Amino acid sequence: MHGSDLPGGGAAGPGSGDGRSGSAAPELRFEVEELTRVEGEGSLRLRMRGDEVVEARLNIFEAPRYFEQLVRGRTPDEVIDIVARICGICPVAYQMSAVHAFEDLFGVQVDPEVRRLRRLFYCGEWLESHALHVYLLHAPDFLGYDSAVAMARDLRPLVERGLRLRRAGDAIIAAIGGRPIHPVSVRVGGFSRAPRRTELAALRPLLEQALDDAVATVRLAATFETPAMERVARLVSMRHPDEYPYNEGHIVSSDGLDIELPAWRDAFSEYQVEGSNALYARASDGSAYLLGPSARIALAATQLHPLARRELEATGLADEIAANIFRSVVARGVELVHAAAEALELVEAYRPPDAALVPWTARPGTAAWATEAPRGLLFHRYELDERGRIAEAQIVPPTSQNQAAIEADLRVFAPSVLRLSHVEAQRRLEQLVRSYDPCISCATHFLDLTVEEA
Amino acid sequence: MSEGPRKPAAADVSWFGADLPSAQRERLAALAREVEFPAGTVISNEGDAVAELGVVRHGRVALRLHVPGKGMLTVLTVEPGDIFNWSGMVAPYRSTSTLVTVEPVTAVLFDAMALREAVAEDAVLGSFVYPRLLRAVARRLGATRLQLLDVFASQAGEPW
Amino acid sequence: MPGTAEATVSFLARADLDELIQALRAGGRRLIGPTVSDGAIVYDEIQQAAELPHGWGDEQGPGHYRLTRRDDERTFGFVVGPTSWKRFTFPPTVPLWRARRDGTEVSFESAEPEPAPLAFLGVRGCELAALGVQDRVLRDGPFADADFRARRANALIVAVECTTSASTCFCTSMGTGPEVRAGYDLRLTELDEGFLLDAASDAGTAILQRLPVRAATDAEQARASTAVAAVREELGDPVMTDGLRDRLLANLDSPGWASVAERCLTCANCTLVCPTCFCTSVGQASDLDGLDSTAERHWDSCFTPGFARVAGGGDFRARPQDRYRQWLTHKFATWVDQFGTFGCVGCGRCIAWCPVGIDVRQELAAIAPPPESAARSTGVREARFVVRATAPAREPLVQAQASPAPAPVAPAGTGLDFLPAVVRSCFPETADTLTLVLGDVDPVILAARPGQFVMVERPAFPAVPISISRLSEVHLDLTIRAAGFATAELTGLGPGEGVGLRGPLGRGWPIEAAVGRDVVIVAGGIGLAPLRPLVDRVLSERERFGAVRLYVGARTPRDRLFGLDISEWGTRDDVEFAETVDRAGAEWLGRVGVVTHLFDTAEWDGSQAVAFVCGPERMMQAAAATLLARGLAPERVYVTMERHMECGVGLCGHCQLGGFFVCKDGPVFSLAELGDAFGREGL
Amino acid sequence: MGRPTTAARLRVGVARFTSCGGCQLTLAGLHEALLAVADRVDIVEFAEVLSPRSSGPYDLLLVEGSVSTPDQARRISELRRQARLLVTIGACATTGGIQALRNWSDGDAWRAAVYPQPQFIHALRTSTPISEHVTVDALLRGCPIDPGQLAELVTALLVGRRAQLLDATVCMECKARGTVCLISSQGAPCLGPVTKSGCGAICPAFGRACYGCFGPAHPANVEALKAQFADQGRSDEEIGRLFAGFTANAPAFRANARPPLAVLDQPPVGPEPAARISHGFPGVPPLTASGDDDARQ
Repeated sequence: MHGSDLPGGGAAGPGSGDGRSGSAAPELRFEVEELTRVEGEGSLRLRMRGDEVVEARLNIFEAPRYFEQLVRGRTPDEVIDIVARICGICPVAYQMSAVHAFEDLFGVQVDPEVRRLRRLFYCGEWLESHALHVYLLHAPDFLGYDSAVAMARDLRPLVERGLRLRRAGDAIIAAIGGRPIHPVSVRVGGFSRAPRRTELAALRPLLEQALDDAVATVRLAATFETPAMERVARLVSMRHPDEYPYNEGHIVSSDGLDIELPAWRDAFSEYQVEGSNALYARASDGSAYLLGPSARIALAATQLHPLARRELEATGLADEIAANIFRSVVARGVELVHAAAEALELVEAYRPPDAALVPWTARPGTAAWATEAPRGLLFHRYELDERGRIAEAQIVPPTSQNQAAIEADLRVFAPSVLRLSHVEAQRRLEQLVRSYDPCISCATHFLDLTVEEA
Repeated sequence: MSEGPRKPAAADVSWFGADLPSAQRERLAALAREVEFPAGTVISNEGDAVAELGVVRHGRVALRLHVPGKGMLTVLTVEPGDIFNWSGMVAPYRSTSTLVTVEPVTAVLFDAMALREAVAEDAVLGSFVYPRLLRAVARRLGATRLQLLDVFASQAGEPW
Repeated sequence: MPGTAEATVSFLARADLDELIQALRAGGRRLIGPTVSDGAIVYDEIQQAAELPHGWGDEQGPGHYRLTRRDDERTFGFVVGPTSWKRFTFPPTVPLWRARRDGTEVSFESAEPEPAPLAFLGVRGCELAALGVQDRVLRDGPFADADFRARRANALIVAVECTTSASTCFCTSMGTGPEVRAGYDLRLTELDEGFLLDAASDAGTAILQRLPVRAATDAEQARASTAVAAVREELGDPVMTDGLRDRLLANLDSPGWASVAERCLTCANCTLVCPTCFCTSVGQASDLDGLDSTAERHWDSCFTPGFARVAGGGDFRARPQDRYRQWLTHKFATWVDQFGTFGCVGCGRCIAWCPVGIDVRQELAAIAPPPESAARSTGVREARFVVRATAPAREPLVQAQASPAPAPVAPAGTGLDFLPAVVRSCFPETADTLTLVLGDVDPVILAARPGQFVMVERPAFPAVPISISRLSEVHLDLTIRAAGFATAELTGLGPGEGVGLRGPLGRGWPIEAAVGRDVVIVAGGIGLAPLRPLVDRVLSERERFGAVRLYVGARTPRDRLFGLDISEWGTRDDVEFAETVDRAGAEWLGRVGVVTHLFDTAEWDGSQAVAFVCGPERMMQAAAATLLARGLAPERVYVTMERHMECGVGLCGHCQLGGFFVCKDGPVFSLAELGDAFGREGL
Repeated sequence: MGRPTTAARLRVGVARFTSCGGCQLTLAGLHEALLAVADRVDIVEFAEVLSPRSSGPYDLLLVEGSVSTPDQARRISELRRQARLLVTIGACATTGGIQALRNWSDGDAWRAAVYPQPQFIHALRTSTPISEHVTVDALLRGCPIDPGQLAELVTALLVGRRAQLLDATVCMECKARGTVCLISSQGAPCLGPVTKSGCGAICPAFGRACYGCFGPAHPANVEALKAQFADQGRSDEEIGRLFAGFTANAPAFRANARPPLAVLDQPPVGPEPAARISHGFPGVPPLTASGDDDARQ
């Protein structure tokens, strides 16, 4: 049904409208006023008549913060501090997309050790973000609890494992950036300070433990019972010839797309929908697409760390991950293994860079880049004026790109829960949404200055 | 209130009449009478016209104000040697509080109007009486300021 | 090397410097010395000579510090950086004690300092002086800081004479440099080709003997002396220290304080880079149940908002100008009164590291200008950080007493460790005040004298200073008003529950000064609590005193403390007792009015009397004025001052009042001692 | 009154307003300690972690985020009625956050600039701290808050004592840490001397100037620091942007902040915060040092 169907446009779907058209079948409504265990404020509305989905809508009512306005007139380094505040879960991703965009425009070549530090930095964020989602938000769905707190009463060691993993991620980010949330050391040209060797070496015990915990996570996630599900959206992620995608590579898709990172706008665009404070994104052909762990595994598994690939193969779920969003929890587990394993190697090989920060000069023009946030491709685009200040900005987070796919999947999945009790059906629908790890604070309050042109 | 006979010596009872020249002391004594009040006597009510200025010899006189909802509050007690109804010497000659004896009181009273006339005629007497009045009122003013600070209220808290 | 003719001076070739480094590190001793880090000379651990800042110099000015490249390879060609040695002798954070609660039982465990042996390389004259100043404050007083003492004893000092200077230096004025005269184990003076070296201790000699040195030639020594003398010449004498103390204290009301406060950020940097500043606060960390807590001492500063805050948020130094005045007058005036030396050694750190470049030398000149006539002496001056001034003569209260042992001289450890005691009973006094009767009290604490106080601690709560409100052979009473969380915890205790006590602390009432004299006791509000033991003592030894007059004031009849005692005092014919309240309902037949009215028109003659006053400071001011008017001598009117207390033994700096620490020198003072510090704003 | 806790377990809630979620996630940043806390209190409302919801009452309500929509303005008053102790956490809740920079502009113009169809967006002209809408009992500073300070606040509440939050400038922590001052040694535009302590002086330790995310210290002699920056040759425009950060809307910074797109010299001032920060339970002394009272600035 995708392609012809406007994502999120259940209301605009053919013959559906407000649902008053024809049919006598009683209307079934599922309303989740405020989605819980997702980052941010959003609601879910599903209206069905018989097996027909009249409306499937993920509304985002997180209050707007106007970040594109906030960064206007600012210097690149100020932007790095500001955009981190878009999200408390993945601030590193925002800093990374921004810093790479600027360095690309300014022609900055950072020290190779700095590049490795940035990968380590990203490993920390994946560990911290995936651990939070898998253990505190998502696992309760599969194990039959309504929260990790309730789960901890029966399965304390499990929750402790999740918290240990998060601690490991936090520790990496803090060692490099000063603190786990909104780190302070990322600057155009590198880092304001590079950690001492001993400071990173101190992370080893934590990371060795994290690796064990991550492996255990995959094996646990593989046992989770999941509803059957047919993928409707295409998969999109970054891919790099030599490494699992964090900061560099190309944008590729399950149907053969392969473009440079700055060229995101050639293949995708954003638009706004009433009742939502977020902007949706869709491919130029109007189709929905899916970002994130499942997409990365499907498109870049060959670059996974051997340990992670081994665990992935052991599950035998590689194909299902690509097809069934409920398996994203396994994908996150595999990426936890990758992040922990690569982090260990980076820490052991680390030696402080000769130049933590290389000098640069701003120049006017367009700075655009994408990196792989825990939830998927995060695209930044800035127009700089002749003073090197931001004239215009466009920030496209993964969740607003996934929103269309979420709604498309809702439409596919909804009929399968009709036979269940209303409560159970609603729980399943929420679980589906949760499987995308939507980060609504990210998704909201973004602007596309090209809308007028479009 | 039981009237005692007029005693010229009455004026000597306190600092108020002390070390006056004999002529003025005679004149003051002529205006004075010693009175005994049983406990609980209301000497004057707030707002009353004040007929007599008093000096406490023995006992205690409470100066009270009525606070609606809280009843009568004592803001000061007049102890032996101190004066009451000084407002009898200052226009509009009305009592600024209600005066109640809280125990048997012996006091020397001076006819306020007569005393005012006397000090008006006799500059020497005036030069003795007014500074003494002012001293008594100033002492009360100082005390009132200290009470205003309510120094014991915020006491002995601790910053930890 | 001036002043060391008799000492044999050796020469160490530059190439052999690492021999010295390794000799110092022998036996597992950690060597701390200058390194280049983050654009400054920072004292840090050193493994080899190569890590020293060879060829580096510095350029300093108000709010300004930059490393510079020298055109030679001098190892000590810079002056002092942002670090001072106190970081190693008096670290930013030090564990103090651990407190635990198990049921009703409480237990306390003081931290045992076990510092690793250290060697300090490159200690300058001013820095050596600073260590000496902190010795006096933290080690040589009646109460010693155990951690500091241990660290000092474990530190081997290699001093270096300055052959270069910065524009911020004024050691010559403070008499602390550029020469190094005493207090070191080894001393270096740098020449282009190497170092002159001599030892002043066995430890130093032992190391010296292990080095490939030869005797220094006269020529070499002459060149060294000339180089150091040149620095002295260059610096001159920028601060006129003669009479500085008196000039500063005479200018407490100078408009200069307000104008410097306009620039001062009250950021505390000056106090934190200062090598002698020693103010600290105690922090408590506890588990979620409050059963197990540890107390840590951490650096604080007289510039922080809470530093002088007391009772119910009252702040004795609320204005920035008060805080700057406190700091500057302490460094250059009241420090002399307290410790017989200036608190400043002229290292200039507070100038270079003040973010807005406030220069103490200029502020001193502006606020306490030297008299025009004053002749500026020049040339070598006696090292002045060793005793030069002495505390102003004041009646040695404690020695005036026949018995018992005068505080603060007390059994070792007294007042430094918490000792458990048990609540025996509780007597509500007013709505929010109650008296705890404590048993199982350590004899040392029971030996307290009237007017002394104790620090009271419950695990997980900050220790609170509480006056002793009654003493007996077996019991100790504490009367506490629930005004905060810590006091609420204490007033919430029931019989059988334990508390920790540290004390007895403070000077107490100088009862002996009243023997054979009339005694006047004036109490206001909860101020009666510390006076009750005094009354008990006076009445129990009634015949030793003349007339005894006891005046008590309270807020309202409901706020009166110690009802039983009051009715007893009122009935005694050998005591003139009077009480009053500030306001009352019609049912109250007693006196209403301020406490001073109880005695301002009384007949008695005060010329021979001794007065003891306790209450809110403003009430004590009124009482003092009245007492003086009644003929009492200021030397014989004693008041108790309230200030923020944390350590109770004069080591944390919070309770400073002019030249006193209220906890240790007070809280009892005579009006004569306090002088115009009594009731002055911002002290 | 000492111990605010009752015999029953404390009911704790976490509410979110306009923010990035980082401060409430700092609870997860307590790691294992989070479970220890959960053992002792009932976390009854925490939408981002718990599915069960509760509209109160709460013994302790942690509020993250600023008020920036009409709904939020209504909601915070309701939550205040349900909360015995309301503690705001983070720069958004205590000052309005980075999004408060819109207060210098004409908010409607911003909305129009950001969204192609502004009529879909329901937002207030300004982003304001919780304390401008309801009484706040205590606050934690920072963007984001410091996990240690959060742990101390929770511990203090459980034990029934005053939370010990250092009330000083960032310089205090910088010096304790042994960091070389960036102002004197590099002439960096560091806001540390006028910024409240609590972060541990992270930025200078990582080689960059403090950007004031913990908000103004008190007192904060901003004028004097600005004068120093000007002496270092910095333009008014640059100095104005230094203060236009994550706590720009805090009283002591507001008058000095100049966001790039500002059309107003100063944002409209809300209700005087003086009466809005109680620092404790009614009739109980401050839960945090009264030095934390922004109203003093």
